[in-house]
Amino acid sequence: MTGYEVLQTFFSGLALGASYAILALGFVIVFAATKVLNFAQGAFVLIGAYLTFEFESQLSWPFPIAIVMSMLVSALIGILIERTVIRRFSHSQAFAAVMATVGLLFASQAVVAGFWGDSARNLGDPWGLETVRIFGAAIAVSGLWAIGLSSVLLGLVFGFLRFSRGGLSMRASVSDQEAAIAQGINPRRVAAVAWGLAGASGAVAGVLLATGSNGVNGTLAVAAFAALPAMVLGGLDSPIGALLGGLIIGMVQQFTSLLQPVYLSGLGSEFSSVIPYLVLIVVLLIRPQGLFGTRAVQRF
Amino acid sequence: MTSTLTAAPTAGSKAASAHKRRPWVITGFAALAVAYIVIPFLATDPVLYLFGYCAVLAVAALGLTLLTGYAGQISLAQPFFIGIGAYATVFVTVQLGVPFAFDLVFAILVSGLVGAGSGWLAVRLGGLELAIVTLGILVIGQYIFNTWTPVTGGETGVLSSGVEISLGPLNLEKLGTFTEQQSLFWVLWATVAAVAFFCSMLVRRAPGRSWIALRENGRAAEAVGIHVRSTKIAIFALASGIGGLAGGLYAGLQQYLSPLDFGFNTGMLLFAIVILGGINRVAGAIIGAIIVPGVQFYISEQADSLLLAPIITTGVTDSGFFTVGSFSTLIFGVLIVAVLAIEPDGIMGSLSRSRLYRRLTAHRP
Amino acid sequence: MGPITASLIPLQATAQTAALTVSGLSLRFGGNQVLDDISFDVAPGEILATIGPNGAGKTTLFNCISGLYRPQRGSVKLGETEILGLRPSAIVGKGIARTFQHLALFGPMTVEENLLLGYHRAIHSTLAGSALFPRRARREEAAYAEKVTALMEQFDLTDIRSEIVSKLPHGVGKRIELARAVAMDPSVLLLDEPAAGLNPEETETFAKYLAGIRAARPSLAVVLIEHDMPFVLSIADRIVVLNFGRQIVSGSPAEIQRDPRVIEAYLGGQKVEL
Amino acid sequence: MAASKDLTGSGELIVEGLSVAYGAHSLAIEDVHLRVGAGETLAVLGSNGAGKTTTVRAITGVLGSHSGRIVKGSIRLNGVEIAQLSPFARVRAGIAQCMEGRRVFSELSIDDNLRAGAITRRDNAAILRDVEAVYGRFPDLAGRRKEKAGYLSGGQQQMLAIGRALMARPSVLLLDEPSLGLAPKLVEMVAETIAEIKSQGTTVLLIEQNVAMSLDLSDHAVVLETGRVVLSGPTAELRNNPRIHAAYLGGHTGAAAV
Repeated sequence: MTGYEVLQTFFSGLALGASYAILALGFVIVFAATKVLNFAQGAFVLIGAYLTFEFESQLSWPFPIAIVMSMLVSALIGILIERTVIRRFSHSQAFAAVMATVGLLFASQAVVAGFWGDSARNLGDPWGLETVRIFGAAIAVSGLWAIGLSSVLLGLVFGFLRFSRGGLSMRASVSDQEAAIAQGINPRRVAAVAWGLAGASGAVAGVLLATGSNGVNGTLAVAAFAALPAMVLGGLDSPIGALLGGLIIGMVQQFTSLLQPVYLSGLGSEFSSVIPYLVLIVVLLIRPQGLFGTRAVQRF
Repeated sequence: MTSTLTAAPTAGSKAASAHKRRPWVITGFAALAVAYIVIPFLATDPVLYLFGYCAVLAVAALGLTLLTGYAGQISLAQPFFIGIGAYATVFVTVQLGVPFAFDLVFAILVSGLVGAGSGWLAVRLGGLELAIVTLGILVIGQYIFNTWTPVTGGETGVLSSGVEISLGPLNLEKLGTFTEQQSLFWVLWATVAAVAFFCSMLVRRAPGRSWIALRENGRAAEAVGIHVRSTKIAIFALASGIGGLAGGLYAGLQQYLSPLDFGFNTGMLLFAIVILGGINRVAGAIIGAIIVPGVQFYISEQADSLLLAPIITTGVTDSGFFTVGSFSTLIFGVLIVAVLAIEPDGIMGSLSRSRLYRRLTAHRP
Repeated sequence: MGPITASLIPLQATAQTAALTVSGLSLRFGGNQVLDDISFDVAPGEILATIGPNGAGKTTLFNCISGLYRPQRGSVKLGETEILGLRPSAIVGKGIARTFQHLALFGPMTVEENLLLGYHRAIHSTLAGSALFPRRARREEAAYAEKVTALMEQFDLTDIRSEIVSKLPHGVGKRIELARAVAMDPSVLLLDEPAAGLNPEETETFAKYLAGIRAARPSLAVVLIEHDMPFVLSIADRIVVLNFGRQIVSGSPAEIQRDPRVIEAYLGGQKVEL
Repeated sequence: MAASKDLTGSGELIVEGLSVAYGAHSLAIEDVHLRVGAGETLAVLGSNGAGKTTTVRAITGVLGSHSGRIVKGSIRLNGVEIAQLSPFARVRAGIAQCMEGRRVFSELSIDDNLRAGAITRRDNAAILRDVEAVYGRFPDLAGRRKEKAGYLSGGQQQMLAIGRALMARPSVLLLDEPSLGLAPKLVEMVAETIAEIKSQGTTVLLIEQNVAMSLDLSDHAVVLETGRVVLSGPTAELRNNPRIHAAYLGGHTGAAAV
C-alpha cells in the first residue's frame, strides 16, 4: 500500500461519504419532522438519477440545469407523497406509515422500470471516467464533483436550517412539536418542507451514485439503504450526525476495499458492502444511543 | 415500540370456549379439509407447486406475524433465517445423510439460536433502530450466503434436489402412488396447519398476552412482572425458528437454492403478505400467503389477455408499459399503501370486525 | 429554600415488622437533585400517603421503589430483602405492585386480558411449556380465567369483561388498574394518584374498593400519592410531605394539617389566612 | 423595562358552555364558562385532573394532538368565534400560551427560542426590538443568548418560556402553572413578571396550583373540580372562601364532598 493509494482512497472515501451524508440527511430530516423512517428515499434516488439522465441525454439540457430540474421534480414528488399518503397516518401510526413507504418504494420502482426499462443507462455527466493527479495520486474527477456538489447542497441545507424562518420552524418542531404548534408553527407545512428536502437531496444522491462507472440502474433504489447505518450512527434525528455518520461510513468502506483484499482476502470480494452494517452493529453494542445521539437507552 | 395497528387478537375467554363454536365454523373447517384433500387431484402440477410455495411463505409469514404483529418488533431479517434453515437442511442431508425429519429440527434450532442473538440486539434497541439493524442482518446474511461457498455454493447456488421430505423411512414426497407435487401439497399444508395451530394457541395464552403487552407499553409490561429482556429474546428465537422451518421446507420443495431467494425482495414479499392478510392475525399470514403469490401467478398467466395486454409487455404482445415483474411489484406497492391507509389491520382485521363474521363465530351461551 | 431537617414521628412499626423500609434514598438526574435523603417505613396493614406540590418528587420516589429508576444512594427493603437494583419485573415478583398516575393499561386488550396479565408471574406455562404441554397450559389458563372472573366480580367489571380498555372511561381504567395490581398478589401496593380525574362519587367508590382489598388482606401495606386532600385525610394512617425532593415533615393527618411548613409548601406563604 | 411595552396588547376572551372529551371517554370538562375582560387577569384554580390543562388546550386549539375534541360550547376572542381555528391561526389572532412544564426548545439557543415565539410575525425590525425587550426584562438570559435553552436552570427556563410567549405580541396570554417546581424566590420573580405583563394591559389567564400567588395577581378566579366550575367570583370574595382551603388542604368544612 502506497501513500498514493491512501490519498486516493481518502478522496474516494470522502466522495462516497458525501453521497451517504446527503442520503442520510434525507432520512434524518423526514424522520425528525414526521417520525417516519422513509424507505421511499430510494425512490427519490432512482427518480433523480433517471430524470437527470432523461433531461441531459435525451433532451440535451446542460448538466447543471438537468440536476436542478430533477431535484425540483423529485422535491415535488416528495411533497406530493406527504400530502397524499403520509398525512393519512397519525403520529401513533408511525409503523403503518413506515410500511406505506415500502409500498411507495415498490410502486416507484415499477413505474421507473416501466418508463426506462431494466437496462442500465449512462448518466451524461460531463466528467465521466476522467481522473486528475493530485500530489501524484489519481483522483476521479467525478469524486471531486461529488465532494463539491454535496458540500454545496449540505451548506444550503444547513444554512436553511440555521438561518431561515422555515428552518427555525423545523428545528423547533423537531425539538418539541406541541410547543412548536403553541408558537404558531404549522406542523403540516414543516412535514411538507421536510419531504421536499428529502426528495431534492435524494435526487442529488442519485446523480452522485450514478456518476462515473456506476451508471443509472434499478439497484440505485436499494443503494440508498447503505445510508441507513449512517443515520443510526448519527442518532436518527441529528442532521450533523447524518453528515458525520455518512463520512465515517464512506471512509471505512473505501479503506476496507483497499485493505481487506490484501490482508483478509478470505472474507471475499463483497466484504466492503457489509461494512456499514458491521460498523453499525459494533457501535450500537458499545454505545446504543449512536455516536452523536443523546437519546436515553432503553433499559428493558 | 408501540404498534399502531389498532385491534388486538382475541385471547383469554375464547381459549376456553373455542370448541363450543357454532356449526358455521365447523362447516368452514370442514370445507377447508375437503379442499385440502381434493385440490391435489384437480390442480395441475404448476398450480400445485405454486400452492407449495404459498405454504412455505405462510410458515415464514407466521413467524413474522408473531414477531412484528404481536410483539411489535419490526424485523426485516426473516429471509435470513429462512436461508439459514434452508442451507442447514441441505448441509445436513447432503453432507451427513440425516433423514429429513431431523434436519428440520436442526434447521429450526440453528435459525432459532441465531435469532436469539438478534433478539439480544433488540433488547438494546427500540423500534426503527431495530428495523435498520435487522436490515443490516439481512445484508450481512446475503454476504454470508454469497461468500461461504462450501455450504451455500455461493452466488451460483446449491442443489437441493437431494432433500426429500420424509419421516424416518417414510418418504413424504412420494406418498403411495401419488405424484411428488401431490404429496408435497399435503405435507406442506399439513405443516402450515400445525404451525398455525401452534401459533394461535400461543397468542391466546400467557405468551401472546406478554407479547402484546411488550408491543403496547414496555414499561407497563415490566411493571406487571414481564421480564422484557427474556421475552424479547424468546420471541425472536421463536420467530426465527419458524423461519428456519420454512427454509427447511423450501429446500424440500425446490431443486436449487440461490442466495437471492433470501434477500431484500423476499423480506418485502413477506411484509406485503402479512400486511395484506392482517399483521396481527394468525389467519392473516395464511390468507396473505395465498393471495400475494396467487396474484403474481395470475398476472404472469394473464399477461397476454385482453385486459392486461395493453399494460404489460411480453414476448407475445409488445404493446404494454410494464414487464410482468414490475407490474406485479406495482400492484403490491399500491395494495400495501391502500390497505394501510384504509384498513391497517388487513383482510382478516376487516373481516373479524364485520357483523357477518361475528355472528357466524359467536359463542354459544 | 434552605434544608429543613426531617422531623420523623416515632414510627409505630419496628424495623422487624415493617413491610417496606425506605432509607436515605437520593437520586440525581444530571445536576438536578430530584430526591434527597428520603426515609420512611410502612407497617403491614398501614396506609401511608405521600403528598406535596407538583414536582416535589413523589412519582420519582415510586419509580425508585418499583425499579424504574436507579437511585445513587439509599436502600429500599421489602421486609428484610433489599430490592434496590432489581429489575422492575423482579420487584413485582417480590411483592410490590403499583398503579400509575397516567394509566398504564394495555389499550387494545380487553378488561379480562389486562387482568390476566396481572397474573403473569403466577402463570407457570412459559413459551416452551405452552408448546410442550398444551394440556397443562390449557388447564392453567382455565384456572386463572376463573380467578379473573372472581376478581372482576369483586371490582364490578364483569359486565365489561370483553370491552377494549382504551375505549373505557378514565375512572373505570383506574379500577381495572387497581384490580390488576391486586392480581399481582402484593404485600405492598403503590398507588400513584388513584383519585386524580375522578369525580367525588368515583373517588368514594374507589375508597370503597380499596377498603375491600384491605379487608381481604389485612397485612397489605399501601403507599399512595394523592392530591385530593379530603380523600387522603379520610383514609391515610400517616402522611409524608415532600417538597423539592426533600421530606419536609411526616406524621398523622391531624398533625400534617396543622403544620405551618405544609401550608407554606402548598399555599406559598402565609398570605392566606386559615 | 419600558421598552417591553410594545410587546403586548389586550383582548377579551369568553368561553361559554365548553365541554371536551378525549377519545371515546367521558367528558374531561363539562359546561365550563369563563370570562376575561380586556386587560383583566383571571385565575383558574383546581387540583390535578380537575380540567385546567384541558381548558387551556381547548382555548389554544391543541386538543387534536391529544385526541381530544370540543363536544360543545364556544370560545370567542373579542367577539369572534375561534373554536374552529387551527392552533397557529389562534396564535395569529392573538392568543399565546406559556405551556405547563415550560417546554422550551432545549436544543435551540435562547435567541432561537425567542425568534420561534415570533414565528407568526413578519415585522423583522420589531421582532429584533422585542427580543431585546425580553432580554431587558430578564437580564439573566441576556448574557447567554447563544447557549442552548436546555442548559438553563428551571427558573431561567420559565423566564424564557414567558418571554417566548410574549414574542407573539399576544392580546391574551395563557400561563399554565408558571410556578410549578420553582423555589419560592423564583416564584416571587414569576409573580412580579406576571404583574408587570398585567400592568401593561395584556389579558392574562393564569392557571395555577399556587393559590396564594394566583389570588394576589388576579381580578377574578374560578375553581374547577372534576371538569366543572364549582366556584367563581372576584378574587377579593374568594380569598377567604373555605372551599379553597378545603380543596388544597382538606379543611374542616366538609365542602369538598359536594
